[in-house]
Amino acid sequence: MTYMQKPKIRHPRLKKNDLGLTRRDYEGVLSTLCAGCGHDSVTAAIIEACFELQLPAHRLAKLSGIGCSSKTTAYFLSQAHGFNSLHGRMPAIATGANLANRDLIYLGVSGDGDTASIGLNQFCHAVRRRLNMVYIVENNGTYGLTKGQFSATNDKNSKSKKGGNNLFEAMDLCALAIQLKAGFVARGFSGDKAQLVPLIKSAMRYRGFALLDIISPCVTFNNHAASTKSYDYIRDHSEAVDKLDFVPAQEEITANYDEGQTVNVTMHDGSSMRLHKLETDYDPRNADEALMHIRKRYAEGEVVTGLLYVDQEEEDLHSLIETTERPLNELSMDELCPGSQPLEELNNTLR
Amino acid sequence: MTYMQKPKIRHPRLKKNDLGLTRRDYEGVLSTLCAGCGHDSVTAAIIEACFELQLPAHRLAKLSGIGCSSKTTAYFLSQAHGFNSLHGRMPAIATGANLANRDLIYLGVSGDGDTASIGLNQFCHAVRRRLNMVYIVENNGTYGLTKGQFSATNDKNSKSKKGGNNLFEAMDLCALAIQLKAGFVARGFSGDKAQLVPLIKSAMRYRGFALLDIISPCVTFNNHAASTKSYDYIRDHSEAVDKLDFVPAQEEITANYDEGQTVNVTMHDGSSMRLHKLETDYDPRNADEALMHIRKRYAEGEVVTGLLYVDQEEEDLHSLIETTERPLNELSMDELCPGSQPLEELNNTLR
Amino acid sequence: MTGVNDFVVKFANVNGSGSASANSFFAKALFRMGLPVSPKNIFPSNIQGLPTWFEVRISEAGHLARREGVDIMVAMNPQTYAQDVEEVVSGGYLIYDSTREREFGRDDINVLGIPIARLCAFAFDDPRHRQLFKNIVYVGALAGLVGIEISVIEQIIFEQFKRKEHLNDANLKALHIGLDYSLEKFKCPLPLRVRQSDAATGKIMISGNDAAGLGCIYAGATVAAWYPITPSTSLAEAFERYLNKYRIDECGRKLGAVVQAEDELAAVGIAIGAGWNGARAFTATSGPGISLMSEFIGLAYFAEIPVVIFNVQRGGPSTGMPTRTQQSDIIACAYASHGDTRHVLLFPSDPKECFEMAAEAFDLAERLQTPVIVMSDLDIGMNTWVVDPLEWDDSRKHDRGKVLDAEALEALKEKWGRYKDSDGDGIPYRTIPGTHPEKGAYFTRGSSHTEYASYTEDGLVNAKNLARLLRKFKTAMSMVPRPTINQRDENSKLGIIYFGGTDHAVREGLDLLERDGYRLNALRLRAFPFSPDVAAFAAAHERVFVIEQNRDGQMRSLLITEAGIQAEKLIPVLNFDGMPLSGAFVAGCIQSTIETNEHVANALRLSVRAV
Amino acid sequence: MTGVNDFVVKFANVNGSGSASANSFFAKALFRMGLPVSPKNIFPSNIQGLPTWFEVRISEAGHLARREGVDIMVAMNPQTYAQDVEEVVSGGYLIYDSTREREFGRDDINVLGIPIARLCAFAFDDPRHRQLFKNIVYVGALAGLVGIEISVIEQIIFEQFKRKEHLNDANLKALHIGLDYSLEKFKCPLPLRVRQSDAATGKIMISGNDAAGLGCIYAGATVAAWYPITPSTSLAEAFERYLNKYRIDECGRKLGAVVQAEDELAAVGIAIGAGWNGARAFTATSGPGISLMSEFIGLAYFAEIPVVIFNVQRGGPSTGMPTRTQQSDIIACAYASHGDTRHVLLFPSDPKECFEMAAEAFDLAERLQTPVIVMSDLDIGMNTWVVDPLEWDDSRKHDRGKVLDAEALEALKEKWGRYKDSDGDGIPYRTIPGTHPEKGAYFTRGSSHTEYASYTEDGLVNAKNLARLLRKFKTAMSMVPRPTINQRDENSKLGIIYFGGTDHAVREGLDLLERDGYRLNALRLRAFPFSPDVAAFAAAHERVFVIEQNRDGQMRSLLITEAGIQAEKLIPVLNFDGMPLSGAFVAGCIQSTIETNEHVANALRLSVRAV
Ligand SMILES: Cc1ncc(C[n+]2csc(CCOP(=O)(O)OP(=O)(O)O)c2C)c(N)n1
Ligand SMILES: Cc1ncc(C[n+]2csc(CCOP(=O)(O)OP(=O)(O)O)c2C)c(N)n1
Ligand code: SF4
Ligand code: SF4
Ligand SMILES: [Mg+2]
Ligand SMILES: [Mg+2]
Repeated sequence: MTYMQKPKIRHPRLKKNDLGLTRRDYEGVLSTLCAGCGHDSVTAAIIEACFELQLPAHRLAKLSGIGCSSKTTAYFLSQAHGFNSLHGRMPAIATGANLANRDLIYLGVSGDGDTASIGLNQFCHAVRRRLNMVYIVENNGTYGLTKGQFSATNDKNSKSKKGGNNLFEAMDLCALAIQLKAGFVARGFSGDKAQLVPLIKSAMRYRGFALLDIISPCVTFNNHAASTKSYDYIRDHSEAVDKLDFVPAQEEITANYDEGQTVNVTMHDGSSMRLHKLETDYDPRNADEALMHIRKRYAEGEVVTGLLYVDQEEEDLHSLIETTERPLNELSMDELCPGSQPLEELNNTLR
Repeated sequence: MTYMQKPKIRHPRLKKNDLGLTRRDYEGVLSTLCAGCGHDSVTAAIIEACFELQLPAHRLAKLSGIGCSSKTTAYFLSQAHGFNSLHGRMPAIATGANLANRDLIYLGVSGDGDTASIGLNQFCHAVRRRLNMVYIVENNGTYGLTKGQFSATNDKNSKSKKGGNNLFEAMDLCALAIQLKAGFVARGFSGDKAQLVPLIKSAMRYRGFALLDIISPCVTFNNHAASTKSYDYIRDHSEAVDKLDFVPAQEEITANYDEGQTVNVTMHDGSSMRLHKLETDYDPRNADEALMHIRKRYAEGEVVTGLLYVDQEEEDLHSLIETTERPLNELSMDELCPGSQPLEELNNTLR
Repeated sequence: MTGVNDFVVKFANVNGSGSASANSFFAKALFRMGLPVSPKNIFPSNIQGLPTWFEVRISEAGHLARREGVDIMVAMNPQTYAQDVEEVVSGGYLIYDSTREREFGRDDINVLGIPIARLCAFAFDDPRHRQLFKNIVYVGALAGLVGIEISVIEQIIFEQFKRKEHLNDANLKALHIGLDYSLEKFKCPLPLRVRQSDAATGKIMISGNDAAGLGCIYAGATVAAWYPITPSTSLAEAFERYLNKYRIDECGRKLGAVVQAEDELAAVGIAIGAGWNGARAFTATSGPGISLMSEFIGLAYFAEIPVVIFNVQRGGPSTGMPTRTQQSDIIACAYASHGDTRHVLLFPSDPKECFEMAAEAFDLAERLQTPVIVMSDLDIGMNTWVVDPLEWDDSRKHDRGKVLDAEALEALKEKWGRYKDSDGDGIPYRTIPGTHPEKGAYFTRGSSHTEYASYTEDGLVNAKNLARLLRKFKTAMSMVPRPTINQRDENSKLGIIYFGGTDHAVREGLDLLERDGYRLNALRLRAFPFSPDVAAFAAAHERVFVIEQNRDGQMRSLLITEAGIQAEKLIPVLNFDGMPLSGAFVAGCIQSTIETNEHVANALRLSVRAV
Repeated sequence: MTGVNDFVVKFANVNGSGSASANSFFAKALFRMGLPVSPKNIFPSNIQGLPTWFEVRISEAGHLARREGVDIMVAMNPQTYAQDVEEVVSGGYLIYDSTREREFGRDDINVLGIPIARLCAFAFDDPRHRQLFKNIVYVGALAGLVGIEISVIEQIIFEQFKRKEHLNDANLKALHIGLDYSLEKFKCPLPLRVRQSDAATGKIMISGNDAAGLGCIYAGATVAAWYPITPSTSLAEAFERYLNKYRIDECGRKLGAVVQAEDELAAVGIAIGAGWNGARAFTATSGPGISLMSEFIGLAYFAEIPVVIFNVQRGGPSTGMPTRTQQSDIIACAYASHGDTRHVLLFPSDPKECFEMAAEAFDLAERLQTPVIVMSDLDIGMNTWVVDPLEWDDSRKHDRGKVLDAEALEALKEKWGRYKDSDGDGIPYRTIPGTHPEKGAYFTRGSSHTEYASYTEDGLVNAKNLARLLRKFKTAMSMVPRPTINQRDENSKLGIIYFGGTDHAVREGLDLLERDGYRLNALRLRAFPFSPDVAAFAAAHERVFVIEQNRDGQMRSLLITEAGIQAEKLIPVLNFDGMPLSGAFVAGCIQSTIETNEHVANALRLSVRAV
């Protein structure tokens, strides 16, 4: 079956931005994710951010790998070209696309499986090359699309829907990115739009590699926290029917809390995680401190959210390798092909 | 042509260890590396360490990827099985080998290209799985075997033999490994055997993932430091002949210095790097401090050597996934195959 | 449309709604009544909210292939009403949730409305229950309509929920709501109905992945490394499940290791590392994974390391159709990796053969010291099939191949060479790390090497080694499972070559053709390299149809180049829409070719004359 | 052994000793004297201290293939004396460093001892100079022995060192030490000598990788992503060099980007990302890289993204022989990736064609919107060849294929579909991101899709799209470079099909065969898919030899399955020892087949009768 385009009925009352576009204009095809999936909330935040930024949608390119998260690039900005590439390989596609045309905005959406497992190498090297892009990880600690295996960002000792126990330490992508000298590193929570939208906007304005690690609960295979509470409706049922084939529609999990606060967020399966929002006076310009902050809070069982680190020296791959200011894909063949005369001269040097 | 086995003449005066073996017994085939290559010094240190540890050579398996560094596994411990696998893929081979037989010692030798580029993903995940192995990176900041391209551990702004300038930040494998929760993390210098041999011995005794990042200068394409000194004999000559085909025999670079000291080590091309040896009272049990120590010294242009971090909880993959204490490759088929009776029963449950 | 014990029921649902379990209860109940059934799950590549179908063919005659045309459609998904209604054969039945009544615009079918949502709303309070038990309600209704003994379903539900009484009760309640409604409102049973049979007596129901995972347990595999990918995931998961069931030592520790790797490159690398170190090891994957594994497969070929790879094929190329079936990785697997390589492939046709070939694969991999790829597919792997019970002969010896242990090394007279062909069969002797303090150590590598495993850049030495590998591949010909031949008519000059999960479709196709007066012989390939039987079969026929589920006739290409069969002789019959094959498709293609292709017609005439 | 302007000199050295430069001075000097030369560098896979050879064939007749047997051996490596001495033809010469005199045990050759080390020790103080200039000393001596005008070498040295006078002087000094010694001690010139010629006048000397890198510049490629691997590295490096030379804008910034990727998966991914975004982009790699790239190649095939891949082939399988040549990735490239895929391949035969085909490849990739793989090899890529000067027609238009720009999008009447076959050639229209605010955006993916690029799980829609891709591949047949045909005898029923760097060897082989009375026609493949000319050529001959440098006759397999040529007709002539092919090998294999194979003999008889 073919996915449907959302009906484009323009409500005259819908608010327009300076480009004359409404939020609707920033939408994409209908989401096919599970009702209540955190990824849909992220999609909404991206739409909001683009609307507020007054972005001409076609000047943005949407890139992704494979996974539930990677599907979401189809669910926003229909007027932007999208590339749903291969599992774990979005960074390479983004690098090539960016080299071809430095003038577009590159927004990559990935999952934790896509980034922290099969795609870890490309992720790390995109960071290192200071690729000018926004890299969003919709981090649910699981392989949603392949039905709930643990990912490398999953917390040690949490339980999967099938009852297995995660034996390995979680990989913290923000800490990793800071260690690898990413330019902009932030963490958000899908249910906290108040924090998320501004983060996405800043990331889009940043020149260089901007990582947004967004905790985005999976309603179906959610297993974020180590909670092993005894009453667990969904798990009970799904075991019961012996196939993980009943996914009741869930509400999106939201969290609104202030800077400097810590909240307990309850997941769909009844487990919980503790989010800590950075203090207002936190200074994100110091990488050492950012790293330590993440590590210390983590040791206390908390996940820090907010803009963790920003390198104010906004270098990007193009400035490093000194490509021309103009998009390479707009150079004419006449400019690119030296022509017969230099070839004659070259022939002479080869004699 | 076929590599030659070193002649096994037993000097009666050679010192023997308790197994009755001399250092010679821990050697391998003749090295085919460039004279003076740091990797050969590491080989010598491995031989020394195994000799001192009184290791029955056949109880060790030597694993490597592809590169000059990866070749070295042929140059020590002829009586041990060796596996020179694919570029960047040694960790997978090591994981499989280790799963098959938990009782051998697994010594992996890799290069910085092999580990920090093509092999980064496998490296990170081997760390995360706490694979019980010694992972040596013979780190020369370059792709030796393919003639001198920059590797990801190369310092920003250093120059290659062909004159190019490295534009990207160096990746610090020790910091990365600590961030990923490696069990044992140390840095050494090929020319400092006094420090290196004990580090190798401790790493071999450690149960869990032990990283040894060893600075190992490449005499041919060495470009460790950002030095751009004007007189540079080799570079001058090689440019001169327009092919990088003259590799004069060099002396191994050595450095002997005390704990807590910083030395300037001069490379073959006249450039230099600053090594700082950890203080005697440094406590390697704190990951946060180890990370900060590396980062702070790095900011000052120094590379710290020594045992940076050790997690005293020696968990390894086998203990995590709860495999039997016996090597899997020694279990008899009788033990492994349930036989016809249980199959009958299973058939019944499938009716 | 047919009658008693012979019809097709299809369920149209939304995924994530709990329908898969309910539908499988239905299929299982029919099976328990002694009927061969072939459930096919046609699911989307997402988790919740998209259309999904479940087709069950009931065939007392044992035809387990898909049959096109639906006799009873349970249309639970308004999104797909239009296409679902269209599929119902004339005279067939459409069951739908008439809580909201509607017209379907077909007079030639019987529409049976059941107000399922309303019934559930009355019966259950919890909104989730109201949702979930809709599935059970229609199963109950169906039971009444087609005449399933309700106790059979009750028993199945009981077995499922025995540890959860409240669920058991709720399920039974829903079941009876449906049953009662249908008995009351409709004339039950319909002409399309079931009767107790013994056609499936003694058989079992199992999926190919489950059987293959179990086969690995029986083969003594101890190391599994994998990366999740549909449709292979459940194979690795089955292995792990059976490992936990059958292989726990006194201390509660496992006699085996399963690692979810970071990607497919690592997964196959781990299996190769373990194979090198003397464990039986495998990985399971699907198309994209095969592409990623190809560098490592080349290494295992050249360094001669046993490893078993399950390729549960899905629709290609690229990400393709991850939830549809194809047989389109034949070339990619036969020649995986750059350079001159050739790999041993096995082609199971059903779950039972998955079990057997899984076990066989490890013997072959160790005897031949090379990768063996088991070419399953989504249809075999993920669907549940009715097959004969699995068997294991306790006297069977696992053949570990030519491995020298410490004793054998001591006893050796001549100088041992890891890559030396001492026996003339191209297969050398290997040793396992740690075996002997002084003997048998060697250096494994993917670069060119001498007989003694030393590095060499001598092109002739290397060429000699490559030639030996060819010799070894030739040896493989006589070791791999031989094809099965279905000789229907000695005089027939028309044949069929096929392989894998199309077995039932081809057999049914042969029957249909025979009914129409065409008798063809058929050969089912079970392995590559091809046994000489294959060329002989081709030689005995004038024209041979090659049936495969891919676009490019990949197996036909292999038959031409590797079995030396003339291209003109081999007529491609290709299907690549991702659905399991039907007998009618096979028969239809062949019949129309017979009627339009003069060479085929000639061959037919020859056969007739011979009679 | 032959005489004037026709002989083979071979240098046996240790790598890292500076010999490669000196040896290339020698070859270059001969070339400057107007002689076609074919230097072949036979080097080990390490950096320093292992045996390395440099072979130079001088052939005024223009035979640039390798010729077996060495006329003059410059044996500088005691490690390999034994095998080096053996290679010298009877009556040939052996030059060695007689500082330490020794016997070589052959009376049938002339041993010329030159105390090179001693001469250097006298002349130079710096121990490194003593080492380095040994190479120049023997070049000087050779100049005297074979009669090279010394001023020619002096000039070459001068050009090399013009910026470094002290080196120039030292080199000249060494050169004359060697020259003087030989003139004084030996009867110069030898019977094997050179004379000024005009056989190579106007030609150039260049390696295939250099030419291909330059070709990419001329093709307007702007993005190159690569990962170092022998023997492809120098291609990417050449592109970067020429980029810095020809493409710097007013601000000193580059009109192009080169990225050394983290691995081959990333390298090809970057090229694909750039190709999708409207830049001409490529990667260069070798065997192992192709294996790693195969998943991405499948994506580019299915999502229809132009990308150019240079595969500079080396000895496989696996790591194989990284510094030896083969043509053994044909199957791996033609069908790279899982599922039904087929890729366009180009087969350059020499550096000039590398330049031309590099340029052509980008046009093809964009016209066909698919990966195009240029199948070079180590011999073509890394050795320096004497070829005609490179040409560029300034009136040539780069063909960007079917790209809709903003205007075209505005002008569109019907609904545009990214994967719609509006023209019947299977090639759809594409758009580049950022082109138009409202039109032309689409969603690229590797999963199954409709004509309008929406995701679909409808198997028939997908099958239709796959069938269109086949149509597109058929279109490719008429777009790719046609084969060249060397029709030597209209009546001959024997033919040869070959491709790539064996061109000179085959042509020399044909000459040798003709000398012995056998006249064969030859067809050089230049691309896959095969143009209909190929099948026609096969049809016109009874037996066709397929010459290739691999073990498995990979091209022959393709010819059988893809060009529909009967297998019996195609006789494999295989060479896979890693060395460039010689004409004698070609002629020898064919002649012995003619003499032993009755079918071939029959074909020959047919040809003769026809005359
Ligand atoms: C090469 C390859 N291997 C495996 C897969 C199967 N696969 C699809 S999505 C996925 C994991 C997705 O997990 P994540 O990135 O965390 O996304 P989520 O679904 O959780 O949002 C996998 C393993 C694939 N498509 N390609
Ligand atoms: C898949 C693959 N890509 C590329 C290569 C070529 N290659 C061989 S060694 C090497 C780099 C080695 O660098 P490093 O690991 O740092 O080792 P070193 O030689 O410096 O010790 C590369 C790129 C290869 N063998 N395989
Ligand atoms: S499975 Fe999880 S991640 Fe995927 S769509 Fe459903 S809720 Fe979201
Ligand atoms: S090239 Fe460098 S790394 Fe390689 S052997 Fe020589 S000195 Fe060592
Ligand atoms: Mg996830
Ligand atoms: Mg290195």
